[in-house]
Order: sequence, then C-alpha cells, then structure tokens
Amino acid sequence: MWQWFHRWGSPKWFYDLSGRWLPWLTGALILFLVVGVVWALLFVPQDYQQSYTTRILVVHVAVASTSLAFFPIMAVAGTITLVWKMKMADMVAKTVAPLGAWFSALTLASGSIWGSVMWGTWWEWSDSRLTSMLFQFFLLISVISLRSALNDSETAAKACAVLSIVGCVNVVIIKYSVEWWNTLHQPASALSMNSGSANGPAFWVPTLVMVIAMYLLMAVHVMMATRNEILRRESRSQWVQDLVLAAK
Amino acid sequence: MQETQLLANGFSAFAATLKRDLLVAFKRRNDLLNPLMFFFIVVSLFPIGITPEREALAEIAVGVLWVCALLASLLSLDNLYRSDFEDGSLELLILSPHSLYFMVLAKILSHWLVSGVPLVLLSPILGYMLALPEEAYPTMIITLILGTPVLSLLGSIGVALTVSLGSRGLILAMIILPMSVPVLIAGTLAVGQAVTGNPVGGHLAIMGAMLAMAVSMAPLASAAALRISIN
Amino acid sequence: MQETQLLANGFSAFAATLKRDLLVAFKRRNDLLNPLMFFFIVVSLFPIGITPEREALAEIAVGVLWVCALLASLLSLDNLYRSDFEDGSLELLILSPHSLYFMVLAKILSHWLVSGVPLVLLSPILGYMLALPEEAYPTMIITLILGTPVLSLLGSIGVALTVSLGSRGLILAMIILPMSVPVLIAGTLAVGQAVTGNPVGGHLAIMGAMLAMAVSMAPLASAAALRISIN
Amino acid sequence: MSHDSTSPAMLSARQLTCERDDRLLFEDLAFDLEEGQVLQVKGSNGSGKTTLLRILCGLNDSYSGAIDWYGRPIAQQRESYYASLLYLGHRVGVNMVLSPLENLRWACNLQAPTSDEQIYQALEKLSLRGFEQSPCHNLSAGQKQRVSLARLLISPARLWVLDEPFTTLDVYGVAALEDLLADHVLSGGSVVVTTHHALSVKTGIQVLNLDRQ
Amino acid sequence: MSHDSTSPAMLSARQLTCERDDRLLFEDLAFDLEEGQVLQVKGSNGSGKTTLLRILCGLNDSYSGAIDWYGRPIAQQRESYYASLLYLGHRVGVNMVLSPLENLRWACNLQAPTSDEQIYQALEKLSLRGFEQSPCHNLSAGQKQRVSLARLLISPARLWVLDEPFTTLDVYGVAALEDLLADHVLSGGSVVVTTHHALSVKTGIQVLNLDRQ
Amino acid sequence: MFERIPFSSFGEFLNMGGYAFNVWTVYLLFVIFLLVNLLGPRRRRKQLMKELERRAVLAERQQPDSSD
Ligand code: HEM
Ligand SMILES: Nc1ncnc2c1ncn2[C@@H]1O[C@H](COP(=O)(O)OP(=O)(O)OP(=O)(O)O)[C@@H](O)[C@H]1O
Ligand SMILES: Nc1ncnc2c1ncn2[C@@H]1O[C@H](COP(=O)(O)OP(=O)(O)OP(=O)(O)O)[C@@H](O)[C@H]1O
Ligand SMILES: [Mg+2]
Ligand SMILES: [Mg+2]
Repeated sequence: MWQWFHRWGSPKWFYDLSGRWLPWLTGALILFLVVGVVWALLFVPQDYQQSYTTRILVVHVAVASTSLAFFPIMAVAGTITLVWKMKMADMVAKTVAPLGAWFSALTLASGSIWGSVMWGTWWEWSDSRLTSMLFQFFLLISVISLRSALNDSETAAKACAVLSIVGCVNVVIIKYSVEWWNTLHQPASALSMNSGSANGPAFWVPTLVMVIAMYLLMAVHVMMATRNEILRRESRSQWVQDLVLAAK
Repeated sequence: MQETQLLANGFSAFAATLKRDLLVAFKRRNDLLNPLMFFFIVVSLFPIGITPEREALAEIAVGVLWVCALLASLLSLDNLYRSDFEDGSLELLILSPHSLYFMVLAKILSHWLVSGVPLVLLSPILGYMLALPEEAYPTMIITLILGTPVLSLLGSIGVALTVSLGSRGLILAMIILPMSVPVLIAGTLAVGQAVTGNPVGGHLAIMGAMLAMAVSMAPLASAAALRISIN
Repeated sequence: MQETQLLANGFSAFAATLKRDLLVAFKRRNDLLNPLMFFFIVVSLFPIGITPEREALAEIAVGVLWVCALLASLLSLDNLYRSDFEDGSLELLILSPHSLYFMVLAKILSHWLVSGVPLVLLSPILGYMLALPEEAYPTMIITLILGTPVLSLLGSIGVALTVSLGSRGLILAMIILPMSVPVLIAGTLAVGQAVTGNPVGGHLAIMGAMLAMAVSMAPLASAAALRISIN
Repeated sequence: MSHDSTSPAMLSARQLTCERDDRLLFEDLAFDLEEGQVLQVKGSNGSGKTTLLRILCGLNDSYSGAIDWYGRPIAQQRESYYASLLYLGHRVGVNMVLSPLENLRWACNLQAPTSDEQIYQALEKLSLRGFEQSPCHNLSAGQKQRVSLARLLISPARLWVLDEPFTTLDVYGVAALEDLLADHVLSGGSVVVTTHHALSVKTGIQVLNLDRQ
Repeated sequence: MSHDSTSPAMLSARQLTCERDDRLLFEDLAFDLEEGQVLQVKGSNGSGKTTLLRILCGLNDSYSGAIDWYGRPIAQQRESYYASLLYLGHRVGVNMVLSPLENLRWACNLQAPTSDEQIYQALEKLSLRGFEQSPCHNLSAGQKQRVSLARLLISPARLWVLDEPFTTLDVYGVAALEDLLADHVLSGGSVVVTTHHALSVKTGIQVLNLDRQ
Repeated sequence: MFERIPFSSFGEFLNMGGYAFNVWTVYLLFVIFLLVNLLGPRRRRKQLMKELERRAVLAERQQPDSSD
C-alpha cells in the first residue's frame, strides 16, 4: 500500500505510466465521444414537449454530472498535499481546477440554452441547481486566481489546498441552503429539471455513454496537463533532460 | 505545574493580543466608525438607486441589510492580518509558543467586537429607514448577532490566504463572498419568516450550528493559511 | 526646441507609466479578472438576498447594477496608488520632471481600462440575469461608458488622500461613495427613463458634462493630494 | 541523528539543502551551535542568509535536512523551541499606530508575562526615553529598529536569531547592540546573526559562509 | 538671498529649520554644495537626516528657510530641478510584481528616454545578471537595493540624494557603490548622502552633523 | 432502444424541429470545449519541449567551460 502510494508520488513514474496509458485512453475517449454524439444527434427520440432539444440534454447532463466531481477531487488532492506533501497531488489539483471551470461554464451555458426553450428564460434564480452551480463556478475561479496570484509555487500549492477543502465543504452547504431557500420561496416543481419525459433507455443510454466520455476526457486532459506540469517543474532533473535530448 | 504555567501564559498572550488589536482599532478611530458609516452609506444608496417608495423598500429591506452587512464585514476584514504581515508582527505571532488557534481567535474576536457589534447596534435604525416591518426587528437582530461572527470567522480564512498578495481587495472578495452565501441565505430566510409571522426557531438553530462549526474550524484553517502565507 | 524636447519626454513618461501599470495588472492576472468576477458575484448576491422573482428583480435591476459597479470600482481602486506608496515608487513619480497631472491621468486611464471596460462589457449579461427590460440595454451601456471613468477619476482623489493611512478600505469607501452619488443618480435616472420610454438625451448630456469636469479637475486634485500624502 | 550525542548541541543542523526558484541556495550545510556561542552567517547579497534564518525558525519549510534543538527535531517540540527563541527579521515587527510601549507590551507578553517596568527600562537603555508613548509612525528608521531590539533586553529567550540587526543603527546603537550580544553570550545564551558589518564580540564566533567557493 | 553670489552654488541652503512633533530637529542650518562635492549628513538615529533629505527634494515642506538651486529657490523651478535630481530613499521604489528590467524601464523613462541596452548594462554592473527578468518579489533585500541603485548608472541627474544607500549591501556592493560615487563626483556631479558607515570616497567630503552639540 | 432516425432529410436534421439555434449552439460550444481542453495541453507541450530544447542546447554549449 505504502509503496503504491509512494510510486504515485513520483513524477517520473507517473510520467512513464501516463505515457503508456494515454493512447488507449484517448482512443476510448474518441470512441465514446463519437458514439455518444452520433447517437444523441440521430437516435434520441423527440419529446412531445421538448421536441429535438432533448439532444441538448445529453450533453448537458453528461457535462453537469461530471462537473460535480471536481471539488471533491481537488479537496482530496489538497489533503494529500497538506498531509503528505506529495507534489503529484498538487500538480493534479492545479490542472483540474481550470478544467472544472470549463465544465461548470459549459453546464451553465448548455443549461441556460435549454432553459431558454423550456422555461422561456435563459436564467432563473429560483432553481437551486442553477444557483449552486453558479457559485461552484465562482469558487473554482477563486481557487484559480488565488493560485495565479501567489507567485511562489509551494505556497500556492498549500494555499489552494486549504481553499479547495474549505470550498468543497462550502459547495455542499451552498447546495443545501439554496435548495432550502427555494423550497420556501416558491415551489420549484414548475421548473423541476426532471420534468419532461427525459427518461427511458433511449435517452439514458446515450447519456451514460457521454458521461463516460466526459470522465475519459477528464482523465486524458489531466494526464496531458500534468505531464506538462511535470516537465516544467522537473525541467532540471536528469531524466527530463535526457528525455528532451532524446526527443530532439 | 509547568502545564498550568503555560496555560496561564497562554491566557495572558490571548488577552494581550485581544487588547492590542482593540487598542489599534481604537487608536485609528476610523476602524470603529468606518464599518458603521460604510454600512450606513451603502444601505442609503439603495433608496437612491432603486426607489424611495416605502412599500417597495420594505420588500428589499432584509436582503439589502444583509448584503450590506456582508460587504461591510468584507471591507473591514481586509486589515485583519494585513498590517501585521507588512510590519512583521505576524512573524512574532506565529513564533509565539502558544497555540496559534487562540491567537487567531483573539484577533477575530477583536474584529467582530469592532466591526460586527456596532453593525448589529445600528441595524434597527437602518431597518427603519428601509421600512422593515416591525415584527421582523427581533429576528433581524438575533440573526445578525449569530451571523456577523460567522462572517468574520469565514472571512479570516480568506484574508489569511491572501495576506501576502500585493493586490488585495478583489481577490479577497472573490474568496469570501461565495463562502458567505449560506449565512446570507439563512439570515434573510429567517427574517423573511418573521415578517410573514412563521416560526423562526429552526432557522436560528441552523445559524447557531453554522456559528459553532465556524468557531471550531475557521481559526484552525486560518492558522494553517497564515503559516502558509508567511513561508 | 528645449520645450518640445521636454514635451516629447513628457509623452514618453506618460506612455511608460501607462504601460507599466497595464503590465502590473496583466502580470497579476487577477487584476484583470477580479473586478469582473467581483461585479458578477456581488450582483448575484441580490437575487439571493432579496428575491429570485423576475418581476421584483426587474424593478431593482438598474439600481443594483449601478451600486455594484460603484462597489467594484471602489474595491479595485484601493490599489491605484497603494503599492506604489508602500514600495516608494510614488516618490519617483512625484520627483519626475513632468507634470504630475499627466502621470496621474496615465494611472487612472490604466485603472479604467483594466476595471471599467470589462465591467461595461459584462453588464448586458448581468442585466439579463436581473431581468432588466430590453429597451434599457443601450442606455445602460452608454451610461456605464460615461460613468465608470468618472468613478475612477473621483475615486482617485479619495485614494490619493488616504494612501498614507494604514487602514484602508473603509475610510476610502466613506470618501468615495458620497462623492459618487451624483453619478449614481444620473445613471439610474437615465436608465429608468429608458425603461419608461422617455428620451434620455438630457441625462446623457449631464453625464458627459460630469465626465468632462472630472477629467479636467480630478487628476489635479489627485496630484495635490498625493503631494500632501507623501509629506 | 547521525552526530555524536554525548550531550546534544543547543541547535544543530545536518544536511540542510534549500532550493528556491530552481536556484540551489545551499547544500548539505551542517553546524552545531553550543550554549554561549555566536554563529555568524556570511554571504553576499542573495546567497540565502535570510532564507536560512527563517528556516531555522520554522518560518520557511522549503528545505530538506534535519534541524535539532537539544537533539530532537524542532518540528516535534515547537512550543518549547519557540519559548526559547527570539527572531528579529528584516521587517521590524513594530506597529506604526501603537507606541513603543504598547508594541512591546504585546510582543513580550506573547512569550512570557512582562511588566511595564521592564519595558521602560529597556527603552531607556536603547535611548528611546521620551518616545515611549509617541506613535511609532513618528519614529525614524533607526528608532523603529531600536524598538524591536528592546525585545532582546526583555525576553527570556536563550537563542537569538537576528537578521541584519545593525541596519539603520547609528554608531552608538551598534555599540549598544554589540554589548547586548556579548552579555547574552556570556550568560550562556547563543546567537545566530547575519550582518555585512564586522562583528566585534569578544567570544568565539563561528562563521558560516554561504557563498559558493 | 543673502549669500555671496559671484557664481551661485549648485545647491545651497540657508537658515533651514525644521520642527516635527514639537521637537526641534535642526535650526538655522546652512550649507553650499558645489559641483563635484559630496555632502555627508551625519547624526544619530532620529536626528533628522531623512527629514532633511526629503526637504531638499521637496518631498516635505514642514520647514522654514531657503533652498536654492543655482541661486534660485527650488520651488520656482521644480521641473528643471527635478530633471537633474535623483533621490533614493529608505523605500527602494521597486515594484515587487515587475522584474528589475521592467522596473527600471519605467523609473528611468520618467526622467529621460532610456534604452533597454543601458538597463541591461547597469544591471550587469551591479551583478544582477540572470535576474533581469525574474519578479522582484523573489529577490533578496540586498538585490532589491541593487535594482534601485542601478538608476544611478543610467540617470543623467547631476545631483544625487541618497538616504542610507549602503544598507543591506554586501562588501562587494559597498565597494561598487563607492566607485559609483567617486565617478559621479569626478565627472562634476554632486551627492548628498546619509550613512552610518565610514565613507571612503577620495574627493573632499563636506560633513554636516545634525547632532546637537 | 434504437428508435427510427426521426429525420427524413438532411435539412430537417439541420433544422432540429425549429430549435436549430439552441441545439447547434450547444454542440458548437461542446466542440469548442473539447478542442480547447484536448488540443490546449498538446500545444503547450510542444511549446514547452521547444523551450526545454533551447535550454538544453544552451546548457550544452556552456558545459565545457564550467565543468573543468
Ligand atoms: C444554467 C442552467 C442549468 C444548470 C447550471 C444545470 C445544472 C445541472 C447539474 C449540476 C446537473 C447534474 C445533477 C446530477 O448529476 O446530480 C444537471 C442535471 C440535469 N439537468 Fe440541468 N442545469 C441547468 C438547466 C437545465 C434545464 C433548463 C433543464 C431542463 C428542464 C435541465 C435538466 C436537467 C436534467 C434532466 C438533468 C439530469 C437529471 C438528474 O440527474 O437529476 N437542466 N443540471
Ligand atoms: N512622520 C513623522 N511625523 C512626525 N515626526 C516624525 C515623523 N517621521 C519622523 N519624525 C521624527 O523626526 C525625527 C527625525 O526623523 P528622521 O527619519 O529624519 O531621522 P534620521 O536622522 O533619518 O534617523 P535614522 O538614522 O534612524 O534614519 C525623529 O525623531 C522622529 O521622531
Ligand atoms: N519569495 C521568494 N521566492 C523565491 N525566491 C526567493 C524569494 N525570496 C528570496 N528568493 C531568492 O533566494 C535567494 C536568497 O535570498 P535571501 O533573502 O535569503 O538572501 P540574503 O542572503 O538574505 O541576501 P541579502 O544580503 O540581500 O539580504 C535570492 O537569490 C532570491 O533570489
Ligand atoms: Mg537578507
Ligand atoms: Mg533615516
């Protein structure tokens, strides 16, 4: 167990391993993406109420449910950074945050584009998921800007770790409090996301394919970006120099 | 024997820190007056910017009061560790043999006494100016008493994280404001309930729980953040 | 001959100052992003604190937008001269052989480019989120274009006056906010007129006049204030 | 702990290595500081003196190696280590709004309870008489430095870590500080100090040079 | 203008008196600084050296008396006076976010257009090679001081007003600065400087002692 | 599970039952999102390698002088 943990902590080991995995993961990603998108665009049935916009839903749900994974990941990575001072954890945390912001932004965008059809409005404060997703986005941005503001990378790593942990707790609390706030202000049923007939295997199977594709995307992106980060931070170590000279 | 000695010294260090921070605030004067005046000015921007009609104001009163309390607390927090960081006092604090948790707690307590308490005291007047319904006053005051320390405590984490940055203000706001949303929601909800005559016990209990959690966790997080920032 | 030489040097000093301030903002990154995010976050506190209903929001939209623009400008102003004062660059600026008026103008211009312009660009989205009536958009944007530089200019006086004070934030707010009330009133009035379909030319003219006056006077006042603060 | 441990040194470092911004500042540094000794850290600008002092105080943890206080790692005994440590850095640790008296009242109480009498005496010795109650904002650079030096006279700490304590002091100030150092060392305390100034303390001075040869 | 005016001195002061916080710092001070001269302002901590230097630069106006630049009051010819004045104060005037290059690009262009080449050379001479592009936040105290000293090498100013320029410099830095001062004086410039350090410049040093006898 | 493809012509497919704007905007954003997050790291990797190579060459050139 400990050995395993230590190996993960070694940048070189991660670099080699991810180098071997990346082609496979990328292949799987492309496969799932193509299947998911084609299925979504061609085969998803039209809804009596939502017409062809169910095609948006496939993307939306996949991106949205993946975007919820980011704060927990960052919090775990942050804990590892603070407790075991493992550099790899911080590199992952660093690359995950901007990706999470992209996911959140796309969730917000696809959700509100669909909302413009379903609700006749692009934005609706009285829906708890919208509001809490917006604040998740804000918190992610604050983690990113804290990191870019601190110019010492070690300080930045630890500060962002603290902020991610606090933020993770906070995202949960915000989600509950926003829900609670809405149930009291006005019934959310009219706007419930589960309205419509977006259920049944014809819908959820392509959605599942897309969800898997999104997790693969996360894996591929994080691996590639982390490899870059490793090269940058370890640029003076012997193995990186060998690697650079070999690549030339 | 030695243990109790250290504990006694710890108390005297806590007291010295609290006293010093209050003294600084008192000497600066502004620190005492400004959160109040800021609260007052920003609250009075709304009748100017939005509408002077009493019914319309009454509807937004609670929200405006809470948002302004949040902003006032945010602005006054900026200086919680800043000047200590710049003049090197923060290093002394960290190098003291006593638990940083209590030292940080002393600083936060002093901040709350200086900026939170006056705000609570001023709130009835502003509530009146914003035509807040009468039955909401007690709840508003209680929620502010419970909520403003939470704002100070949460804010302290953000300040500790950003204390070494040259450009402050905004990044601080970006960290603190989203974190404070739950307090804002709980506070406005409770007062909203009071206006409509519903029981508010549950909401107050939740705010109390938030306060308890913040008191126990936030100074720890702030202390960790301070150690990181000073590195 | 020597005159033109000095003038040319003056321009190069102006350009160097502008470039430097933009560079600092760009290097910090956050300086570019933060006023925007702050504006966004503060605006979104209001629906949460007040009400999520669109009709109710529509009524307060203009006011909230302007108040938040004011606050965002206020918070980002804090650093206009602060870090220069602390590291001694301000002394260099004052001791330059060129007119302090232009140097100050360069700094204010850079502040506006970094914090005012993005805010104007973001305002339509926030207007939408606050359910601002459609016909108000063009007026809102024009008033913000005219109003945000006035906020930067007026703010600069306040910052220059308080730059030597240890505790910032709030006293700054107390100086700047009351000064900015006329802008706030003119801005919200103009947008309010646009909502009700009335002509807005008069209000815009007033705002233009304010801008002209601020451009000519505020840098002078700021320069004087800086000389006093550095004493 | 690989060093001879008949009686462990007050402060000892082994294999200290520090890298900042991809520049190796020092590598495999080792020293033993006994009671009653002065360690002068030398080096040109940017050689890592301040960094080393902050590392010794636990204010910076971007290093590898071992730092022991009486034979046990400092991280394991923060409280007792800090109870006998006094650090004076580049930044003086003096609040501008408060007076010297108020500043010292706080700074000294952080370590151990202190009476005003002690503070008055310390300020007097550093020729700050008459300035006890005026805000530090109105003091000159050297006077601020003196306020922070007053802590040396009051604190019970046995290890002093001083980062360029002579800056901005006039000749009398320098002499007074040298006397202080000598007294401290004579009474069994020890000092880690950086300065670009020629130290003239009578006791044995151990010199640690950070410049790469 | 009561002094002999066959050819007015570069900088001259008459009857300078300054009181701060009800303490008289100096009274009826007078001096003439000719081209090619060094004026060293001496005095113990808090005697008013910094205050005097800031008064000479027009940064402080809580004084009475006359300060003339080539025979005319400085207040009447700010622009031409500032065009030939360079002041280095206790605070280094270096922005922490910018690199030395960017800092100097601004600071020098404020006085006169400057090319990057000049800046690189100046930084090289002050052994800051390799640090030109790294943010000043990451420099040590002495390195920051060197960045601000680089202005001396670039600026065309003929009067230098330096407030404790030797602080935090190592021995090489001190020697380099002394060379700089000597060169400047030889080429007809003049210097007002405060330091608690023994100045070893070859030219005639005029000493102004602010300590009350 | 596989229903009939509900489009009879390509035009109808593009039209998406009158919601062309909404559907295609989302997919456009989705594609941009994919491109940014997949090609971005690749581009950065290329830049980084170039930079590292440049530095390696520089170091090699300097090595002979400093190693003795
Ligand atoms: C900006 C607007 C929106 C945001 C930020 C948003 C956010 C989210 C999030 C975070 C999820 C993931 C929930 C989970 O996996 O547990 C989700 C799922 C979903 N959203 Fe949205 N959404 C938005 C608009 C909409 C709209 C307008 C609809 C349609 C009425 C909609 C329908 C759904 C459905 C059906 C799901 C999956 C159901 C589930 O897993 O519970 N969303 N959305
Ligand atoms: N801002 C101020 N307001 C009022 N009095 C001040 C202020 N700054 C300094 N003083 C007083 O003026 C006196 C002279 O200060 P100054 O900084 O000029 O001394 P100095 O000779 O430069 O000393 P040092 O060698 O310590 O730098 C000091 O005694 C101080 O008390
Ligand atoms: N915050 C920082 N981040 C990264 N590098 C830094 C930081 N502070 C200092 N350094 C680097 O560490 C090196 C050593 O700095 P340090 O302050 O320890 O030097 P010093 O020996 O105290 O020098 P001086 O005599 O100038 O005070 C410097 O070269 C500097 O570039
Ligand atoms: Mg140092
Ligand atoms: Mg001085």
